[in-house]
Amino acid sequence: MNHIVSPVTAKIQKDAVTLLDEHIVEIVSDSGEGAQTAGQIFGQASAMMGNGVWTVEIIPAEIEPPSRSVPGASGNRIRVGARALHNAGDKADVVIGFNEQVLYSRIDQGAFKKGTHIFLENKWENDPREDVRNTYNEALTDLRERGYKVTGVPMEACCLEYVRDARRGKNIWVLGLLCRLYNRDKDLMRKMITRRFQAKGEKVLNSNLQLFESGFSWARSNLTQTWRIPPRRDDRPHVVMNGNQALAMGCMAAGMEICSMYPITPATSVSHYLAANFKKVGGFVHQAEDEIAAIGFAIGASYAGKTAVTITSGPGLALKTEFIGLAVMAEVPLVIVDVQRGGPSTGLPTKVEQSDLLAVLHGSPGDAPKIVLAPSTIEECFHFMITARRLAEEFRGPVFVLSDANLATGVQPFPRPRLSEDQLSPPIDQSDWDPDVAPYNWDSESGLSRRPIPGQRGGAYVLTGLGHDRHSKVVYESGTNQKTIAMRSKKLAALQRTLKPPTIFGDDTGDLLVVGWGSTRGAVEEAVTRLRKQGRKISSVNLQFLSPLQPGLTEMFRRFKKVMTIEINYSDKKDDPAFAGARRPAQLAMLLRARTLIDIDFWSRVPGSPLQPGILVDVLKHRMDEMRGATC
Amino acid sequence: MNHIVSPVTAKIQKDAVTLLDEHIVEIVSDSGEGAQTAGQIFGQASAMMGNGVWTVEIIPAEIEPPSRSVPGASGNRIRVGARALHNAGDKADVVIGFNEQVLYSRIDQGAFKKGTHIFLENKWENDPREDVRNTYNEALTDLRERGYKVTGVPMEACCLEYVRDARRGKNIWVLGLLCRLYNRDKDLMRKMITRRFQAKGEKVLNSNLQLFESGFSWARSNLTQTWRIPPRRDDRPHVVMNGNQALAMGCMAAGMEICSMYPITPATSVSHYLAANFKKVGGFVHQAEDEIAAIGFAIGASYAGKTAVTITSGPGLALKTEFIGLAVMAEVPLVIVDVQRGGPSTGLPTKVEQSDLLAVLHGSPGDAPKIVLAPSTIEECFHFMITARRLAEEFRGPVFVLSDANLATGVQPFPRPRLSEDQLSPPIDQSDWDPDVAPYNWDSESGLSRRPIPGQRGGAYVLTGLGHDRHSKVVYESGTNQKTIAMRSKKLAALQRTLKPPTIFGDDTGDLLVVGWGSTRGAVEEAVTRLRKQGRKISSVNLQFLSPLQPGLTEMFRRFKKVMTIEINYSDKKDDPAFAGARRPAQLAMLLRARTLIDIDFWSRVPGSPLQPGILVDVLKHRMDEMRGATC
Amino acid sequence: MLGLKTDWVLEPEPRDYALADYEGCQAKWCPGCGDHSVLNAVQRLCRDERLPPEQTVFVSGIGCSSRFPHYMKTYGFHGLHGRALPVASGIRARRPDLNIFVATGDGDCCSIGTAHWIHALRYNMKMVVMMFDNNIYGLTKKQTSPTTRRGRRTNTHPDGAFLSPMNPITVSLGVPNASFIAQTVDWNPPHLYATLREAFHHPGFAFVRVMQRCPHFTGDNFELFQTDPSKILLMTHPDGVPVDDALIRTFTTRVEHDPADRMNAFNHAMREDVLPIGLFYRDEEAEHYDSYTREGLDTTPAEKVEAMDKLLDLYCV
Amino acid sequence: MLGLKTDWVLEPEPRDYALADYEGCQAKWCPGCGDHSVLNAVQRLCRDERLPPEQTVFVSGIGCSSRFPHYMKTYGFHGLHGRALPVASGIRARRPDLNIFVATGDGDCCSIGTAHWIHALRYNMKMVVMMFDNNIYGLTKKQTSPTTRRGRRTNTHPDGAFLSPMNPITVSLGVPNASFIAQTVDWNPPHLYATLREAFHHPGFAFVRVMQRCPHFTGDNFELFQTDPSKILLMTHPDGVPVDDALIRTFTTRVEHDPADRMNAFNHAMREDVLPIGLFYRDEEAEHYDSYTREGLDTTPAEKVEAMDKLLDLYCV
Ligand SMILES: Cc1ncc(C[n+]2csc(CCOP(=O)(O)OP(=O)(O)O)c2C)c(N)n1
Ligand SMILES: Cc1ncc(C[n+]2csc(CCOP(=O)(O)OP(=O)(O)O)c2C)c(N)n1
Ligand code: SF4
Ligand code: SF4
Ligand SMILES: [Mg+2]
Ligand SMILES: [Mg+2]
Repeated sequence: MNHIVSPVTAKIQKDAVTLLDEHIVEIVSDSGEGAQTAGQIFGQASAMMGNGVWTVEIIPAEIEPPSRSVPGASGNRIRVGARALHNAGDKADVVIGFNEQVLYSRIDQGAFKKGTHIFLENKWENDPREDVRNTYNEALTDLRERGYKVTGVPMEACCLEYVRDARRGKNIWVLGLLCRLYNRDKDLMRKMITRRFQAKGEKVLNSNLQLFESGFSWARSNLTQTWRIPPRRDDRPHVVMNGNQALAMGCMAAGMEICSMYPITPATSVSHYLAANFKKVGGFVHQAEDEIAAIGFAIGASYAGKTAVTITSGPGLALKTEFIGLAVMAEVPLVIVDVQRGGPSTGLPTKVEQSDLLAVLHGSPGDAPKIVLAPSTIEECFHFMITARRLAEEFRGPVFVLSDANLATGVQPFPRPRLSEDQLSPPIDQSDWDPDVAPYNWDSESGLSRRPIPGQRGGAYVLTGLGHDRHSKVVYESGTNQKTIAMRSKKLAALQRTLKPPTIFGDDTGDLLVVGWGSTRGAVEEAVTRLRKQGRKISSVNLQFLSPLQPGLTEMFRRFKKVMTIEINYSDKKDDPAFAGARRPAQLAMLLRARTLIDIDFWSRVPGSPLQPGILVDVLKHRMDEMRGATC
Repeated sequence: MNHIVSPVTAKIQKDAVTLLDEHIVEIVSDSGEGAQTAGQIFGQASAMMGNGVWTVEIIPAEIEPPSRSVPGASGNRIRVGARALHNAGDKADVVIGFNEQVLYSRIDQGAFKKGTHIFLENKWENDPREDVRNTYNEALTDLRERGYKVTGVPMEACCLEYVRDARRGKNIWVLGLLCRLYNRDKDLMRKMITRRFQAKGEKVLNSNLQLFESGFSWARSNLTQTWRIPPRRDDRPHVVMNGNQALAMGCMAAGMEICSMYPITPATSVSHYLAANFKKVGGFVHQAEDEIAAIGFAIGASYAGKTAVTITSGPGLALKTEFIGLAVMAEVPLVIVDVQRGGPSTGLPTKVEQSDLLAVLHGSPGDAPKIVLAPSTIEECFHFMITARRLAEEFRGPVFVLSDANLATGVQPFPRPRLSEDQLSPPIDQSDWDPDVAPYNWDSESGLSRRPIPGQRGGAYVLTGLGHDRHSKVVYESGTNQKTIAMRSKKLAALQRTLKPPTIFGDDTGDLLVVGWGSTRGAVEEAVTRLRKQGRKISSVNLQFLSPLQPGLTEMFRRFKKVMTIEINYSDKKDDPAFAGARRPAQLAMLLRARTLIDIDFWSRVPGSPLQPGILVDVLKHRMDEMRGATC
Repeated sequence: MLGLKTDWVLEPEPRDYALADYEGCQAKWCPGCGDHSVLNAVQRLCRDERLPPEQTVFVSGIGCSSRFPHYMKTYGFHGLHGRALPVASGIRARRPDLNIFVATGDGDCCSIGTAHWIHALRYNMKMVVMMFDNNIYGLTKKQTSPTTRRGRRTNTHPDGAFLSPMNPITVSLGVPNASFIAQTVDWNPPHLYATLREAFHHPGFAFVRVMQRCPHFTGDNFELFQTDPSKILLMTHPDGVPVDDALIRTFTTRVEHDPADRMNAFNHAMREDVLPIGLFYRDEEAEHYDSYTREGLDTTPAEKVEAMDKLLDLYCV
Repeated sequence: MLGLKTDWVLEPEPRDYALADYEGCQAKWCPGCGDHSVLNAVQRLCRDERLPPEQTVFVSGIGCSSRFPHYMKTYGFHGLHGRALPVASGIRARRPDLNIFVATGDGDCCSIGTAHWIHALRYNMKMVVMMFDNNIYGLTKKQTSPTTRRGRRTNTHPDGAFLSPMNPITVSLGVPNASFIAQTVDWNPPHLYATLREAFHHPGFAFVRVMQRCPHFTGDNFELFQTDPSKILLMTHPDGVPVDDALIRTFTTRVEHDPADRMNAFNHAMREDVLPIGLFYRDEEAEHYDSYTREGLDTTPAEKVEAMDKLLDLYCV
């Protein structure tokens, strides 16, 4: 065997264990080489050991991209910390690469920094194909010139001692390496490997355990420096899952029984999880012929007594526009999950963006007020589904849950939710309906009313999307139209009165308040924390309700010298002269400016990747320095 | 014959001719009794005599509503003036009613005032059915108690002298009455009747001319007071048509060759006019299987070289949402006409509303900037189509023309447009394309680029709705995505730089500036004129461009103490405590508040009917008085 | 707390109903409109089948015919143009206890609703679908529909419709798992009633095309068949729509057709010389999607929480 | 200024092309994906028919197969999921001079695109439609498609798809005015090529269902037919897809089928014991909607202005 031991590694002290606050590890391979499995097990094991963890998938755009190709990068980024983590972090500390080409995809995304340790499969240097040898060697030079610390690793060579096809073994070998490198609980990891492979028979299981040991001992012999990330203190039992799994679980915990959908990335996997498990709670996934039928089916089911959920992303949301208007107009409870992706149009199907906010708020022709929530953590993906179902029923209309591709594939441990029968939707009410109570017996103050369910004697009415009076009779008369539209608007106002102002992260006065929504919370709060440590008077707030807005925002904003939003959507850049005098704002900024009339600034980008706290730190620092410049 | 001559009529001076500045006449019948034809001829004749005219249809909600029923009201409102008229005005001065029931529909709509003259068919007082006699008599009393001046008229009795079925003759008889009452050019009207009926044979024509004479002479004998509305001075040749006809004509004058649509009220009649005439200019109406296919077909035709138009209303607009995003993303020129109706959902299909503005601006998921125009007169409906096609091609994307049900059926004379070949779209370019020029060869300043058309050698490219670079290659990379989305945004900024600030109606400083858009212009300007006559410092401005906004608005608004929008869409009422602290703004107000950060107030309603200038006068007066209260 | 049980309606005997129990608002269709006669037949059917109004739902899209639910005194869902079937399927999904009827037009079903129509045939969920085919867009005032016959002048095709009409029966017969396809006419109440009755008793998706007069826009459309009933082909069979002597006397052109024979059904459906009425196809064995959608209806809250708990365990760290 | 004329391409002789003239980006489908072989056949067809790349447009929806246009060096339109056909129809409307091909998947065409598919068959505008049927949603990773066979496990139906699959051929045969309906398999290049060639020469809407292997998600799907070609029913006829001796040798199960016989086509299409390939139905006489949409193409600007002027006169006061 011909081990390249880089000069860097050589310098590492024998058997030194360094304590770390956190590290970011990436495992990147061709698709099909199992880097994802390795990443999942590593992340999960770390969570079980009490670490804070945030994992994201690295997914190639094609189904089976050519091997050793830049766009073929597939794998996982695992951020492991000594405290709870709410985002994917900045640049990677350690990278395991199965070939050198796939690393360039990550470099394009700005994933590495000077000093990143790269452990790279070294079999390519002796590849029979000359071009492969050449590209490998050139890359090696290039990577080092970029300042990465590259260690060649004989993954394949070691694996071939145990398996014939190393492509199907390397990932577990790597797991062994990582187990040693980060001093993970070896028994725990062996147990997890066993759980994963025991169904495939003893032979498969045993060779995987051997591969694991092989990786472990290679690391013990060759890597003198190892790391330890201490656990955080939280004795509550935790679960680990990604945002789409949490949405699916939340669905079930809310007692919903119908999820009606049409496949679309990155929302589809919610329905995969449901399809695999829904039966256990008596639920059913309907894959409809298109998105229009999907929401129509959900509305039908909801009308018949059980609030259903429909799950989609940008293009599918567009197709649901008309039915959403009907749900508002006829007041049908309905939960709509939009796992946002890059737009406009088909856009960037697998990438994160937060640019459906205005479409959700204003997409339907006519005045169509609706409730919009945005979870900011995986845990909230779970709990907001329960809230959403309740709100839909209480306020008799559609409730949006705006997730995104970042939450969808991000994996995080959070306290195991407490389940209870109270969270389930009640059984369908089939008691007699008082015929003197109209089907839209609006409370003149709150706009609220109870609805009859088919089967209730005395409650028969004909739901319609046409203008209608409290008896659901079609009426085009001026006064009725004005009044009934106001009733639907009053529901939002009534809900707002029950909400509390959002909690500020940091002090409640200062120089700069950063406003965000959804999945950027983790990155924003981390950036704010770092800046506060530097003595900056900065705070942040995350809006969980986008419609209605939580109360007290204007007053809150006024307590800061400057307010700005951070969003993953498009806005015209501040300093580009092309936009002088007509700068189009980011989406939440647009909304807040109209509502508060405060000159809310914004920084938003559409890189198709989650925001890195480090980049935010720079942006915010810059804006604060500008402010200082302006005041002195 | 038993003529009821009301006390009011009796008081009118024998043969007195009163000069009027304007009058509003309504002709209201059961559907099928031809009130619409009579109204059209009366309006057209008045226009030919040089009057300002605005006509609106009164349309029942059902196809064949029962006779003598309130919702069955069918007919026309004709406003005739000594100057150009741009809206349907306030309350009617004169009403011709074919039965008393249909009048109540108009009363519901607030169409009459104390002192309105009602000429009412009196045959019902001797109807063989007792209930009919009773309801008629009760109504007569009621109408008089409401302060209307009712004159019974023996329409049927007179008609039966010439025709067997008076239901098919009354309308022309009424035309005779009106001809006398308003001293219209009798020969002209006879000529128009001839034109209308000559195709039906001499017998039909003659009996209609007899009916006309009969109505005329009945009026001469029984109505001593007559009116004259002098012509305005405008020697240019004029045309008379409604907004949908003007849109259809504009389509043709713009050289568009494909209108792809799916029927929907109140947009459909645009395609009826086109279907009847498009052949003459080599054009084609495609009625697609649904709205999605309709816009897809239009986009296909546009991609292949000819900018096409698709025409729709609220629910159809909702269905087009996804394709609109594609047209923005892939930069396909396209004209989209939205004839707005009452919403949300199916809403009020035949009624006016202006509530698709935000859906058009923000409906598509992702950032999808587009150009949005709103004609404010029938004439603009014609000319904006020519502009829209040009903008679509120049700025390579969708251009919206936002009309509404008020313009759609409003009829108005305007100067005959000058046609020219330059207005037509050029022939499809089939010259060789320089292969070094990329299909999205964006100018970095303006975002503009020229597009290759299939057939152009050297220009082959694959259009895609996915993220793409200048070569139209699919690219998900961060930098490209940010840059290309910015390019599409720059086009709006570039267009804005070429626009002029809108013209203020009234002084350019003052107490109150009223901002409106689309069809409310006529009513707003009329209200402003009346208030200015009362010495109020009020002005108004109509925004023809909603995206991009015309420049200079912030400065313009700052020159007034208060700015408010007037719109026909929903907003939370100012003084309703239910909305305290969370008042949802009207749509243009929302937009302008976000853009200018000026505290723009708003008054908007959704009565399903056009705004009356008189009501606006009251509203504006009230707001101005509030201001005064606030300042002193 | 209990899951949904159909036996919540605790009635030892089915109730008796009068026609008035099913009469909603006064119908506002034009005089002579065929929709009136279908309304009539349906109200009679409801009474005869003793359908509790509160257990019965009429779902529709948008169009003249789609006003149907407003004229019934049952539950109703007057939704969006073209989208009645997804809504009805959603209602059916978890409510095996409800009687579901759908009213849809030739534009609503065969134009904008095409995808849902084809897929609903395949889902084969229990409901009666009445497709009111007046060969025109009524509500929007005389535009061409897919079934408008070639050459008819409409407001969108003033020189006459270009293409030969869509045949909803042959299309339906092509859809695997379709299980009940029938055709009748609004102007023969006995055949209309008998057809709807068969449809109601069918265990799956019963598609009935009703040839419907629209005197307002297409008065002459079915004139030939009304004045000369021999132009109508009455399909008869013991397994078909039952016909009595009166029907036999009226319709002199007849053919024996076994509704199990899909090929032959296709053959009859393609005929252009006569208008076939009766049952083209019936298959009671076809799979019912609703037998899957309703699974687990009786899961108790306690069972749900228990199952969820076990699931969460799998994610525990 | 002139209207659009096809003779703008002023070439006395058709050009000759090489395969490379049609080769766009490198195809990124999985190794062994049937899409590669269709791409191959199509590029050969283009070359053999000497189609000027600039006069040729490939239109698609969204899906693995819908990436097709990117791999051609012609004009292309990679649009929205399910919406290839309306776009292609719009392109055709005023461009009789272009060669139009459509690539669509079983989800794209038979699920979300159903309405457009049915109506495009009826419009019968000239274009070649290749429906890549891999019985699965490829791009979104293994969800059930309408043609997924019953019992197959997918990500949305982990216990197996519930319903018997949609049969796109029988559905197509039910649509009046449909004029060319064929079926072939990606793994037999000669039959694939011959079928596409017939489709290209058809004067109207040519619908070709290509059974397409998706080794990544449904590797075993067509295994039976690949290993045992006798399970394939080769339809032969002088008016059908031409078959040479090699094909005759490969496919031992054969039937003579006249593509003018729609009834018999329906009969063959319903067979479940064998997989029929060849031409089910062809009707060159069916009306072409594009013969109407292109009317008036040669109207000159002067004629337009004159006609508009006359029209305006009618509105003059
Ligand atoms: C999305 C949408 N598109 C169009 C319309 C307008 N529209 C209402 S009914 C109708 C067609 C009615 O025809 P049909 O379905 O045959 O019913 P009929 O009136 O003839 O009974 C149309 C196009 C609409 N309401 N919504
Ligand atoms: C409106 C919309 N809905 C859903 C999707 C997601 N989507 C993309 S391709 C696809 C299905 C692909 O299956 P198929 O058409 O059979 O093509 P294949 O990938 O199998 O070739 C889906 C559901 C989308 N892009 N747009
Ligand atoms: S328009 Fe036709 S379909 Fe509609 S109600 Fe009148 S007769 Fe019936
Ligand atoms: S997933 Fe299937 S259809 Fe898609 S490229 Fe791979 S093999 Fe082909
Ligand atoms: Mg119809
Ligand atoms: Mg597929």
